[in-house]
Amino acid sequence: MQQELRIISKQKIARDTVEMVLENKSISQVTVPGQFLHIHVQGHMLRRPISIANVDASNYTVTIIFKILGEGTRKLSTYDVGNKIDVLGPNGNGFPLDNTTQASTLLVGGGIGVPPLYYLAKKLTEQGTVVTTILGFQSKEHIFYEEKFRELGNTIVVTNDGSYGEKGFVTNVPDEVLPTIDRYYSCGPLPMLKAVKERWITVPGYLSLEERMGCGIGACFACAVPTDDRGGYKKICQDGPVFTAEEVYLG
Amino acid sequence: MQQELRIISKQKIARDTVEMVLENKSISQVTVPGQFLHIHVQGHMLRRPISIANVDASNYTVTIIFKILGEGTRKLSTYDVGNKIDVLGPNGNGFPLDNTTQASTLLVGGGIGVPPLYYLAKKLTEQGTVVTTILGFQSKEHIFYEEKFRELGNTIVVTNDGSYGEKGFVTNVPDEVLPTIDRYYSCGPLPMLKAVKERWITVPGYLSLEERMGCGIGACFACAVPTDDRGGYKKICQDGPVFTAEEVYLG
Amino acid sequence: MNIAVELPGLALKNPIMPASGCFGFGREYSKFYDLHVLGAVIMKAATLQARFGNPTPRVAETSAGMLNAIGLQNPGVEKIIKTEVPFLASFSVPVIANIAGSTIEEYRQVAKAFEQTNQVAALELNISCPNVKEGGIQFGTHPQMAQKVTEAVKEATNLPVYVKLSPNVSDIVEMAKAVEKAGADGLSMINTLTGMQIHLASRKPVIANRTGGLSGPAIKPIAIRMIYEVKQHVSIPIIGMGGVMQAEDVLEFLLAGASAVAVGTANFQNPYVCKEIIEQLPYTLKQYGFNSVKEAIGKGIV
Amino acid sequence: MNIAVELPGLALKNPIMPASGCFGFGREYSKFYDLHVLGAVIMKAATLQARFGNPTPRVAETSAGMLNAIGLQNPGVEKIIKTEVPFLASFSVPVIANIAGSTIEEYRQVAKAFEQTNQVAALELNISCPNVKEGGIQFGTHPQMAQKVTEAVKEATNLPVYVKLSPNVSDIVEMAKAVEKAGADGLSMINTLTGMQIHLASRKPVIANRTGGLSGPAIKPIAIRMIYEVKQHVSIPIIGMGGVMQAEDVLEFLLAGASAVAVGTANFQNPYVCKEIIEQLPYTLKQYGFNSVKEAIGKGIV
Ligand SMILES: Cc1cc2nc3c(=O)[nH]c(=O)nc-3n(C[C@H](O)[C@H](O)[C@H](O)COP(=O)(O)OP(=O)(O)OC[C@H]3O[C@@H](n4cnc5c(N)ncnc54)[C@H](O)[C@@H]3O)c2cc1C
Ligand SMILES: Cc1cc2nc3c(=O)[nH]c(=O)nc-3n(C[C@H](O)[C@H](O)[C@H](O)COP(=O)(O)OP(=O)(O)OC[C@H]3O[C@@H](n4cnc5c(N)ncnc54)[C@H](O)[C@@H]3O)c2cc1C
Ligand SMILES: Cc1cc2nc3c(=O)[nH]c(=O)nc-3n(C[C@H](O)[C@H](O)[C@H](O)COP(=O)(O)O)c2cc1C
Ligand SMILES: Cc1cc2nc3c(=O)[nH]c(=O)nc-3n(C[C@H](O)[C@H](O)[C@H](O)COP(=O)(O)O)c2cc1C
Ligand code: FES
Ligand code: FES
Repeated sequence: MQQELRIISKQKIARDTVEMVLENKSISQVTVPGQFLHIHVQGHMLRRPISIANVDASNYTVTIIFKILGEGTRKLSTYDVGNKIDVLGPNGNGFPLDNTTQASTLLVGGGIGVPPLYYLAKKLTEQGTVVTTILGFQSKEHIFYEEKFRELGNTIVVTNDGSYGEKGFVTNVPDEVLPTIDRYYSCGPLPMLKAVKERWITVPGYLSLEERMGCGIGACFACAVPTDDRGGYKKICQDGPVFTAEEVYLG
Repeated sequence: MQQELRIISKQKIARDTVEMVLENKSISQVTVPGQFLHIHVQGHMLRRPISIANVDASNYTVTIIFKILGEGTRKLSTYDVGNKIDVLGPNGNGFPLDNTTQASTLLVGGGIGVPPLYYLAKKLTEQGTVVTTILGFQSKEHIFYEEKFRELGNTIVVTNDGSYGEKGFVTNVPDEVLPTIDRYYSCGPLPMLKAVKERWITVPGYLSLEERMGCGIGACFACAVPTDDRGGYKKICQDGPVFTAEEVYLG
Repeated sequence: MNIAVELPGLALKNPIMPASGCFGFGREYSKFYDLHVLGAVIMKAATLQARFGNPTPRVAETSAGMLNAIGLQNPGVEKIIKTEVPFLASFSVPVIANIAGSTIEEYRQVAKAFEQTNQVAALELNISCPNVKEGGIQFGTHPQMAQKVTEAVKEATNLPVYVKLSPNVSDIVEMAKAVEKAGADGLSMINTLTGMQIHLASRKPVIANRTGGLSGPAIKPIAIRMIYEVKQHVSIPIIGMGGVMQAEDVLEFLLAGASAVAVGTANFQNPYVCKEIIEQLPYTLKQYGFNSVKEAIGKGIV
Repeated sequence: MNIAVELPGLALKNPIMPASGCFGFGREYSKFYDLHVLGAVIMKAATLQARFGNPTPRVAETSAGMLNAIGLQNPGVEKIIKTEVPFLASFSVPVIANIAGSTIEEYRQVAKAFEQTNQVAALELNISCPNVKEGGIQFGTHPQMAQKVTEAVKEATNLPVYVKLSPNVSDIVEMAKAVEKAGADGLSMINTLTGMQIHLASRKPVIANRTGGLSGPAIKPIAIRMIYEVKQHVSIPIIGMGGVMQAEDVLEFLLAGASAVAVGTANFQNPYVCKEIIEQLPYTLKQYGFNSVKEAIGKGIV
């Protein structure tokens, strides 16, 4: 579960956004969409949780996409092809695929919440599920993987500043342009998840949550999320990061 | 005075001992034997003082030789050719060459005190001074630069464990095998310097001292050495590391 | 090489144990290695009732350390005894229960509850948790309070009691002497130093609780100093902790006067760290000329 | 961008100054850059008589920090006034004299001496040096003692007095209030935390004085927490310090409630650090939405 993964490609795919393809036998065979790697960055005390964005089981690779946000991701972005990354994982539960192939499914991703949805979209379409994706980015320069999502289904991109697609949030996309949906999956910042949950309140949905983590494996209680307002909780790193929309209390 | 020096060669020259040749215009032009570089090692709060072991003014290089002792030197030893090292220097005063060319001069070096003596021996012989060198190492495997010293003059190597040359300390070398000396220069651990000072008490000598340093430039008073037992002191990093044997009080 | 060590109520096959709150109740780490290799396990703090803890974020990273303000989240002593203690005991490794409370009465009751199971070898009295509103750190910064709670727990139970000291004090020796006088069988030190980090973009503390406890290598020099000072003034043994990352650190704690060593934050970076330290320790001891753990204890005191 | 800030007796063109003991009397760093760029300079501690200080080694490296036990080595106040103050004053930068003593009388006399020159803008009362046998830290860990020495110095001089607090206390707010009550014009915080490192091979403390003061990024979270807490309970300004390495750190100190910021240990790693921070600060302030230093002070307090 703790392993060294060799970087076999590294690419800047958008502003401050890096894609790395990592070589690993075991992780590439077992990963479920939505799981994450808990990555040790040299000189940093705590590991960084980064979603698995794609898996190529036959070539034994996993892909991560991360945004350079602070010191840790900045340092990680300096790692070169051939270097190894020390990871724990795959951690967390991942998205349940619910293989009722007829379902019309909506994926809603914002910013650094987009990566895990790509592998999810791939897996869903593989099993025949029809996927519509809404992706929200800060601006045109931050957009990545748009084409890749389009190859898998209808994809709508919005930006906060309107520099590409409609201006606004993922939840501003009007009903008219969306199919009737039976289920949704979402990953992104908390305010976005709240808005998604509210907008599609009648639709069964899955949310992938983010929180600052310590251990990343369920031992330290850093990442507890309330399941109600009466003291119930789940651990994001272990019980999540994916939860049904009802089971978590987003405050 | 703070500069980045590119590593142009790196070589293991003895057990736990690394020689690095660094490229730099200004330092290579001004360095006096016995001066040191104050080296920043990534991830370390304090810089490491390392003597300049050789200078090639025409090729703009300076050479350092260091022993892997703790975390800092271990990390430094992982730097590769092409990497840059952040240094302050050349720091300190250096050995006065006293160009009375007839003098018969003894150099006495122990362990990591050997490196600065090499550049000194070169400079002394260049000006026609006859040099005899005694070098002390822990064991055969730790010996370096023996041949290079031999090229410059009579050289006697002793080891603590007797695995090469005579067994014992640099001060055990009998008078019979030494010329009459007019002056000595010595660099090495404190107990060795004390013994050297005592043995050649009647001969004018220079000692290069070592101490844990903070700033390395004279501001923090970390490296004070008493000049007597009445409160007088000098700063090793600024007034030294070289002192006349009389002016420092070795306790 | 003999790395066993004997402390009141604890016959440890080696001096290494995970620190409270950094290993949960062992379940997660048991997937990485067999917990039987450990000298002991210190469980996460137990309170009388279940506690949800503080709002998130609960952790932040600092230079060579981290801040945490978990807020003593735990399922309550009864549930711990029913589901967690038996799990840990199944590895036949001594289990130390870390207990916390808002009142002296709560400490007593939690202690009593643990005594009723025969699977807990010792108690660690957490009088130093900086992350809760009442109790916790008040007990840990006033010698009289510390003395009182220690006496009460000693009276309530026959289990050996290790009092975990807070470093957030002007005079650590005074605290140590107070709890020794109150009957403590040993000391555990140090808990975290109260710290804060401010998030520049949001202009507020990163940790929702505002302050959190600083742990990790950043605090090791403070831990070493406090143990060194206390060791010379008490005759009860010390379980040392604060920034241990590798076997060399363990030896430094032993030299300062600790008889055993707990590893906290390092588990998050390297889940195998306790096991690796245990494997390395004999070589490190040998390298520095020691033939046993016991031989090294307090040897750095000059 | 206005990065000037006004403190009692100190009209600073920017809030950055080297911390006491980490910049000597400026001579060495003046070879790296023109000291005129600095907001102010805090000189190394002055005592009445010359002091040689502690035996060496006096420093050790720790994770993200260092220990020092220089022991207040200095040539004595008279010599400092004669040779060092005029040198620093020649850069027309406000000079702050850090003063230390073993007795209240010594503090008074040193303060008086500095007042006689008109080249010192303010005094920083070092009641928190952990590295000397008498005086120093005792004054800094007992509120009554701190109050007394502050009163005595205030009485002896008309110079503004900044009292430098020790973090080695159970209750920093109590200390701050005591010296405010005693008439302090400002606070300087934090000094170093007492720590120790043990050298494994020689089995004894690295620092000859055994303990030393811990500084550097390791202690920043403690400094931020203490300033954040104190700011809410006093109305005198705070000069913040502890682990500042870059302009972002300065902003963090401002947000926590500091009005100016001193840089210590970082100078040893990067002799240009103060200058670089001063140049970077306007951009950092702007990046986080501030139009001046003043605007940021205390803005992180929630
Ligand atoms: C389950 C999960 C999956 C994630 N997947 C991705 C992904 O695929 N791509 C991506 O770019 N980002 C992802 N993130 C967010 C990513 O973890 C943070 O951006 C990253 O940790 C920031 O580290 P830093 O060193 O750059 O920032 P710093 O601010 O220097 O980090 C300081 C500390 O805060 C933590 N931290 C800061 N921001 C966050 C955050 N938003 N979420 C969690 N921890 C944070 C860091 O891990 C570190 O411990 C994910 C987060 C979680 C919880
Ligand atoms: C003027 C001078 C010149 C030197 N020249 C050389 C040289 O040419 N080659 C060489 O191999 N060594 C030399 N040394 C010794 C060298 O500085 C130390 O071996 C080195 O700093 C050890 O660092 P470390 O990280 O490996 O050890 P650590 O133990 O990890 O270092 C911890 C701290 O202690 C300091 N320290 C530890 N040992 C020494 C020591 N013996 N002297 C000074 N500081 C120490 C380090 O600089 C660091 O601040 C010189 C020392 C001085 C003062
Ligand atoms: C996330 C976290 C949770 C902690 N919880 C507890 C606790 O419940 N009880 C306790 O006594 N100490 C607790 N501590 C303190 C540790 O047991 C230990 O004393 C401290 O972290 C110093 O050791 P370290 O530097 O090895 O982490 C906690 C520390 C961390 C980092
Ligand atoms: C080598 C050294 C010497 C110091 N000398 C003094 C001093 O003489 N007077 C004083 O008040 N503080 C002294 N300090 C404390 C610093 O001024 C500062 O408060 C502390 O180091 C924290 O800041 P930093 O982390 O930026 O170094 C000294 C610190 C160091 C590292
Ligand atoms: S991060 Fe430790 S429990 Fe989730
Ligand atoms: S190392 Fe600072 S004065 Fe010499």
